[in-house]
Amino acid sequence: MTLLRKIAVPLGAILVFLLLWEWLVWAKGWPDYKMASPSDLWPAFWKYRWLFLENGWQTLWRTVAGLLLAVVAGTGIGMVMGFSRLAREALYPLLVGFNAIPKATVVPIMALIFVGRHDFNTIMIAFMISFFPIAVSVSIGLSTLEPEYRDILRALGASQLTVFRKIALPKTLPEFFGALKVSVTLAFIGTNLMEIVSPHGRGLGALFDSGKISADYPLMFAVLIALAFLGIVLYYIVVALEKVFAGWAERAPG
Amino acid sequence: MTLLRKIAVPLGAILVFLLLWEWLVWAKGWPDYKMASPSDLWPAFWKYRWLFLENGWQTLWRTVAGLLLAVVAGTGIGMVMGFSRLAREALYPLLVGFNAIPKATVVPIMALIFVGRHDFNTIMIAFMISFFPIAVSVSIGLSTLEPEYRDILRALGASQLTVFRKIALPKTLPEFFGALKVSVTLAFIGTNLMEIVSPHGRGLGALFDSGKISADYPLMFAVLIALAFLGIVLYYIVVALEKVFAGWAERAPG
Amino acid sequence: MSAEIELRAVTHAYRTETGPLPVLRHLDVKMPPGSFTAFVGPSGCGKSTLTKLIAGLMRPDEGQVWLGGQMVRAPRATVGMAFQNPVLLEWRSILSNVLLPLEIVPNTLSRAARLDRARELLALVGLSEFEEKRPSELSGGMRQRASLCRALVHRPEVLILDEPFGALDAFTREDLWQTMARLRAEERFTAVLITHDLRESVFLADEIVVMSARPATIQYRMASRLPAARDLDILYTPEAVEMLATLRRQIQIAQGRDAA
Amino acid sequence: MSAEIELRAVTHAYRTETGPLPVLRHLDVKMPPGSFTAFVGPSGCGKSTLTKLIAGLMRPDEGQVWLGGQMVRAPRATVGMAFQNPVLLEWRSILSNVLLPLEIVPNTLSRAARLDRARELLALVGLSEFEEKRPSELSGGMRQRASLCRALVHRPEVLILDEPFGALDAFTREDLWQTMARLRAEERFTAVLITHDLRESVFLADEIVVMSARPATIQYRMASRLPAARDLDILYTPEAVEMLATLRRQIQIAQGRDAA
Amino acid sequence: QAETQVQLALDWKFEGPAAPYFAAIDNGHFAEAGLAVEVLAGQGSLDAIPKVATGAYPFGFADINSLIKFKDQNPDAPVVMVMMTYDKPPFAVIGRRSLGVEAPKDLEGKVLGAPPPDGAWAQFVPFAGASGIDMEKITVEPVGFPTREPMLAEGKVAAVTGFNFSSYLNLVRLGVPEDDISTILMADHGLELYGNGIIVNTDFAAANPELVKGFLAAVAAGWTDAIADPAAGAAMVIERNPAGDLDLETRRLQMVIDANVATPWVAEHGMGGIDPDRFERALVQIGETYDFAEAPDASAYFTDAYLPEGGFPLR
Ligand SMILES: Nc1ncnc2c1ncn2[C@@H]1O[C@H](COP(=O)(O)OP(=O)(O)OP(=O)(O)O)[C@@H](O)[C@H]1O
Ligand SMILES: Nc1ncnc2c1ncn2[C@@H]1O[C@H](COP(=O)(O)OP(=O)(O)OP(=O)(O)O)[C@@H](O)[C@H]1O
Ligand SMILES: [Mg+2]
Ligand SMILES: [Mg+2]
Repeated sequence: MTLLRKIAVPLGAILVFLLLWEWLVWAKGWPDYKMASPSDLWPAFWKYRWLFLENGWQTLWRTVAGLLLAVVAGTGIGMVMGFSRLAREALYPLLVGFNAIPKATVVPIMALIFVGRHDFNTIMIAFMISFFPIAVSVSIGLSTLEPEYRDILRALGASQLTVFRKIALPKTLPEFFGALKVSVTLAFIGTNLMEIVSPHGRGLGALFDSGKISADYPLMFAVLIALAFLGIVLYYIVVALEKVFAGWAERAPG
Repeated sequence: MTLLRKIAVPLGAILVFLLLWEWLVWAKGWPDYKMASPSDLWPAFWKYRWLFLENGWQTLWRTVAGLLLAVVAGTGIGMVMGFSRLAREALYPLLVGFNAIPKATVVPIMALIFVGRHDFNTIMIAFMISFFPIAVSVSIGLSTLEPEYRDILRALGASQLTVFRKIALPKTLPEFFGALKVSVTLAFIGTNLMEIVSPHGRGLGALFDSGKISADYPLMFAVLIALAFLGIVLYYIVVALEKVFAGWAERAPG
Repeated sequence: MSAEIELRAVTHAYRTETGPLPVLRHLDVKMPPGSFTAFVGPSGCGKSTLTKLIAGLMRPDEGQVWLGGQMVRAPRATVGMAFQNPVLLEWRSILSNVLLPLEIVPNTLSRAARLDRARELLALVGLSEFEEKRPSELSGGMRQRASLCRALVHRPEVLILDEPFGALDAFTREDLWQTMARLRAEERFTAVLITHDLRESVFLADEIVVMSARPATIQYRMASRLPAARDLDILYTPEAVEMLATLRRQIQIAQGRDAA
Repeated sequence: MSAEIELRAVTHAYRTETGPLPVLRHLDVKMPPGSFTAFVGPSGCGKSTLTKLIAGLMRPDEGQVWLGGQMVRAPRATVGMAFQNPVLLEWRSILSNVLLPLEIVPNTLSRAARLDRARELLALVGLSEFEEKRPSELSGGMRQRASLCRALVHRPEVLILDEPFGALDAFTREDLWQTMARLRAEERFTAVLITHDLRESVFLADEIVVMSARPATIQYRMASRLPAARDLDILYTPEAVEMLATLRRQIQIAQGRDAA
Repeated sequence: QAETQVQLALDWKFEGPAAPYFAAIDNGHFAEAGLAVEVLAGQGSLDAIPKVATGAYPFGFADINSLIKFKDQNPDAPVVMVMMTYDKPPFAVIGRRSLGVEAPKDLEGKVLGAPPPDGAWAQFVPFAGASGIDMEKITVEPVGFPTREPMLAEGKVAAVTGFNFSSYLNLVRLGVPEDDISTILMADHGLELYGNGIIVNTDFAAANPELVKGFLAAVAAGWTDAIADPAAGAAMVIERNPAGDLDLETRRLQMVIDANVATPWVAEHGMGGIDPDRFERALVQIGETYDFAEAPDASAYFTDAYLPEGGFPLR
C-alpha cells in the first residue's frame, strides 16, 4: 500500500507535469525551436537510444565521482567551520565569494591548467559547484547543536570527532541529506558545464551540443529531459541511502 | 574587541587568500591569459571603474530581485512540502529533475519565450536557479519539527501557518539562513548566465564579454573578482538580516 | 469562565511497529465546571496520553471527549496546558515565552495589559528576576515554573497540568500549591492535574482518580472530604491522612502488588 | 572501582548579559570512595551546576574539583551521569541509547556482553518490553529510567544523578531506590545524588548536604545514622524520622524562611 | 616510423568546416607527414588562442582579428598565425528580402538585431564605413544569440549580424524560404579583414619547423579533398558528431568553400598566404573600433615562414 503510494505519487506528479507541458505547447502553438513538447521527444530518444545510454553513463559516473568528493570535502570543511568560530568567520566569505563566481567562466581556466585531463577536470567542476551546500549544512548542524546533546557524550570524555559522529551527524542527517539533494542537482550542472563549455566529446553535454549543431531541437530537449531523469535517479539513490543510514542508526550498533 | 575581530578575521582570510594566489601565479610564471594575478587586476578596476560601478549595480539589483522572488516562492513551496507528505513525495522528484537541468540551456528557451524582456528573463533565471535550497530547507525544517514544539501552539488551536511563523520558522532560522547563503551565490550565477549566454549588453556579464572580445584577460578576471565581491557583500547583508531577525525574536514581541 | 470536561468511554492505543499498544481503556469521567481533578497512576500508564486527548491534540480511537458541551475534534484556544517536559522556545526570553499564548489566542488585551499579566504570573512563581533571561539560563525547576505561567497567561477555561511541580523542592512546591489554590479561586478554570505526589493531589483536588497500570482503566475515584478553603496544615488532619492512606493502597493495587 | 570526590573552595558564577550571576560560593566537600552523598536545596540554587562541575563539563571560576586524586580539567570516561532533563537520541532505540556509553568509553566487552549488560539494566528499571522502542514512544518517567540505565551501563567509578526519579510515582520510585541500593553494593561507585525528595536522600545517602539559596553555600551537613543495609521500613524508624525533621527545618532556613 | 602526436584546437564544434582536418586524418595526409593528430572542439577563437599560447596544444584554428587583439594585450604570448584559411571572413549581415534588405544601403531605417559580443557585429562599424551606411539611421536591437535567428524569422528585426554559414542555415531550419534570405558578406562590401586560419605555438614551431610545414601541407591536402567531394568530407565530420545531420553539414561545408575559402584571390595566389597591403588596411579598419595598446605590427600576427612559395594550390 505505502510502497505503491510511494511509487504512484511521484509518477503521477511527473505525468501530470508532462501533460501540462504538452498542453501548453499545443495551446500556444509553439514551434519546436521554441519549446518541444514531450510527444516530440520519443522519436529523438528512440533514434539515439544507444548514444543516450552511453553518454548518460559517462555523465553519471563523473557526476557521482564529483559528488562523492563534494561529500567528503564538504563534510570536512563543514566540520572545521562548525567546531571553530574563527574558521567560520574566516572561511565563510571566501567560500561565498568563490561560489558566486559562475563556474562557466572557471571551466576554461581549469581546462587550461589541467590540459587534456578531461575526467579530472569534469569531476573537479562537479565537485566545486556542489560542495558548498554540504559544507554549510554540516557547519550549521554542528554550530547549532544544543549543549544538552553535546553533554551526553562530552561527560564521558568523548572527543569532538566522536561527538560529531555519534550525535551531530545523525542529528543533522535530515538537513545533511537535504543539502545532498541540492548538491546532486548542482553536480549534474557542473558535469554538463564542462561537457558543453570545454567539450571533450563525451557525456550528455556532448549530445546536447551535437543536437545544437544540427538545430535538432527535439534532441536538445530530449537531452535535458535525460539529465532531469538522471537527476531524479540519483535523488532516489540519495533517498535510499537516507533510509539505509537511518536504518543503521536505528539498530543497536556493535 | 569582538567587532574588530568580526571585521579583521574575514579581511585577514581574504588577504591571505590573495597573497597565496599572487604567489602561485608568480611561482608558476603563468601568463595573464592562463591566470591573472591580483596585482594585475587593479589597473583594470581603475580603468573601468565607472563601468564596474554601473554594471555591478545592474547585476546586483537583478540578482537581489531574483533572490527575493526565490525567498518568497522557496518558502511557499517549502511550506507546502513540509506540511504535506503527499506534496513532498510528488514535488521533490519534479524539483530535483528541474534543478538537474543546467540553467545555461534553459536561458535560450527563456530568451525565446520572453523575447526582449531582458530584465524579466534575467530575474527569472536568478530565481529559478536559487529557490531550491530555500524550499528544501524550509520543507525539512517543517517536516522534522519535534511534536513537543508543535504541540505548544497546537494546544491553543493555532493554525498551521501560525505554528510555522512562531515556531517552525524561528527554529529553523539557522538552516534557513544557511540555505539563503547558498542561494545568494546561485542567484549571482543565474544573473551572469543570462548576461553571458543571452547577452543584452548590461551587467557584469556584459563587461566580461567585452573583456573577452578584446582578449583583455585582467579585465575578465577583474569581473570575476567583482562578482565574488558582490557575493560577499550580499552574504554580509544576509548575515546582518540574520542578526536583525534573531534580534526581533529575542525581544518580547507586541 | 470554566467548562465541563467529560470523557465518554475513551479508549486509545498507540500504533507502534510491533503492533498496537493499548494505553487507555474505556475511561468515563465527568468533571464539572470549576472542578479540580487529579489523576494519579503508575509511570507509563497513560496519564500524559489522557491530557493530550483532553486538549484535542489527539483523537481517541474510541469514545469521545467533550469540553463545555462540545465534542472535542481539534485543540481550542480556551485550554491552557503545561506539558510534562517544559519545552520553552530558546529564541525568546522567558517573558516572551510566557507571552506566546497571548499572541495566538484571540484577545483584546493591550500590550501593556499583556505584559502586566505575564509579569504578575512570573512574580507569583518567583521568577521576576529572570524575565529577560533565555530558557537555557534557567534551572530545571525554574523552567517548569515558567511553563506553568505560559499555561495560565491567557486565562484558560480549562487548565491541564502534567506533573507541573515534578522538579521542585518540597517548599517551593508547597508555595506553588497555595498559589494554585488562590489562582483557582480568582480565575475559575476547570483543572486537570497529573501528579505522582499524593499529598499534592489531596491538597489541590476536589476529586482524585487513580488509574490502573497500562492499559489504564479507572481503578478508583475519591471525592475530597476536605473543605474548599485549605492551608497546608490541612494535610495533617485525620481526613487527609486517611485519604492519603487509601490512595497509597489503591496505587499499590494499581501496580499489581498485593494491597495487603 | 570507585574514586574519591573532593570539592576545594569551589566558586562559580554564570556570565549573563546583565552581569555575572553568582551560583556557588566556596563549596568544600570531601566524598570518600564508595560513599553516597545527596545534595538537597531550593530550586535554582545551583545543584545542577554542581553536577556539571564534578563531571568536568565546566570549570569552576575558583577552586578545584578532584576525582580519585586527580584534578578535574576535562570530563573523563569513568563518570556516569544522568541529567536532570533525560535527553535520549531519537534516532536510536532505547536499547541502543543505553549502549551509547559503551561505544565511547574504552572497554573490552564483546557485543554480546554489552547487550547483556544493557538488557539487564533495562529489566531492573522495568523497561524490558521497550528495548526496541524509540524515545518518543516512552512516557516521561520511562525516559528518565532509560537515562538512568545509560548512566550506569559502563560501570562508572563515579555516578552523578540529577533528580533521577523526579517524574516517577511513589511506588516505582521506591522500587528504584531499592534497585540503586543493590547496585551500589555490587558495583561500588561513588555516588552524587541531587534530589528534592528528602525521604529519598535519607534512604539512599551516607551523607546529606543541604545547600542554601543562590549563591549556594553549604548550609548543613548530616551524616546518616542509619545502618548500611536498609529496606523501606527503615524510613519509619525514629532515627529516620528525626533526620527528616532536621532536614525539613534546614531547608526551610535555606530558603530564608524562619525555621521557627 | 613512429608518428608524432600533436593536437589541433578548433575554434568551434565539429561542423562541416572541420571536414578538411578529418579528411587529412582519414585520407592519410597527416600520417604521410609522420603525424598523429587529435582534433579538439572549442568554444570560440578566444578559447582556442590561449590553448595554443600556453603551449597546451601546438596547433589551433582561430580568427585572426581575435588573435591580433590577443597579441596586442599579451605581446609576449608565443602564438602566431601560419596559414590563412578564410580569405574572406564569415562576418555577414543576414537579411530578408521580404523585409526589404538586399544590399548594405537597405539597412538604413531598419531594425538590425545584433548580439553585443558577436564577432560579426564587432566588425560592423568598419563595414558600415566602407559601404557608406549611415549608422545613425539604423536601429540596433541587442539580441541574445539564441534569439537572433528566431527574431528575424518572426520579422521582429529586418536583418541580423552573424556568420554567413551559421545564420543562413539556422534561418532555413526555422522555415524561412531560401530565396527570401539575403546574405551580405561584409568582405564583399569593403571590409578588408581576414578570417580564420591555423595558429601555432611559436616555441613549438621554432623547435619543429619541418613538422609545422608538413602539418600545413596535410591540412591543405585535406582542403583539396573536401573541396573535391564535400559530401564525403561532411560524412567524416558526422562520424565524429554522433547526432549530426549529413545534408546540413555538407551544405555548410559547401558554403564555406564557396564564400570564404575558394575566393578569386586564392584561386590566383594559392591558399594559406595573405596580401600584405590588404592586411595593413585591415589593421587600420580594426583600429576604427579597437584601441591598440601598441602600434600594430603585422609580422607579430602572421608569418608565411612555414608556407611553400606561392601557397597551396587548391585544385
Ligand atoms: N508517541 C507514542 N508512540 C507510541 N507509544 C507511546 C507514545 N507516547 C506514549 N506511548 C506509550 O504509551 C504509554 C503511556 O504513555 P504516557 O506518556 O501517557 O504515560 P504516563 O502515564 O504519562 O507516564 P509517566 O508518569 O511516566 O509520564 C507508555 O507505555 C508509552 O510507552
Ligand atoms: N547556562 C546558564 N547560563 C546562565 N545562567 C544559568 C545557566 N544555567 C543555570 N543558570 C542559573 O544558575 C542558577 C542555578 O542553576 P541550576 O540549574 O544549577 O539550579 P538547580 O539547583 O539545579 O535548580 P533546580 O532544582 O530547579 O533544577 C539558576 O539561577 C539559573 O538561572
Ligand atoms: Mg507522563
Ligand atoms: Mg537542576
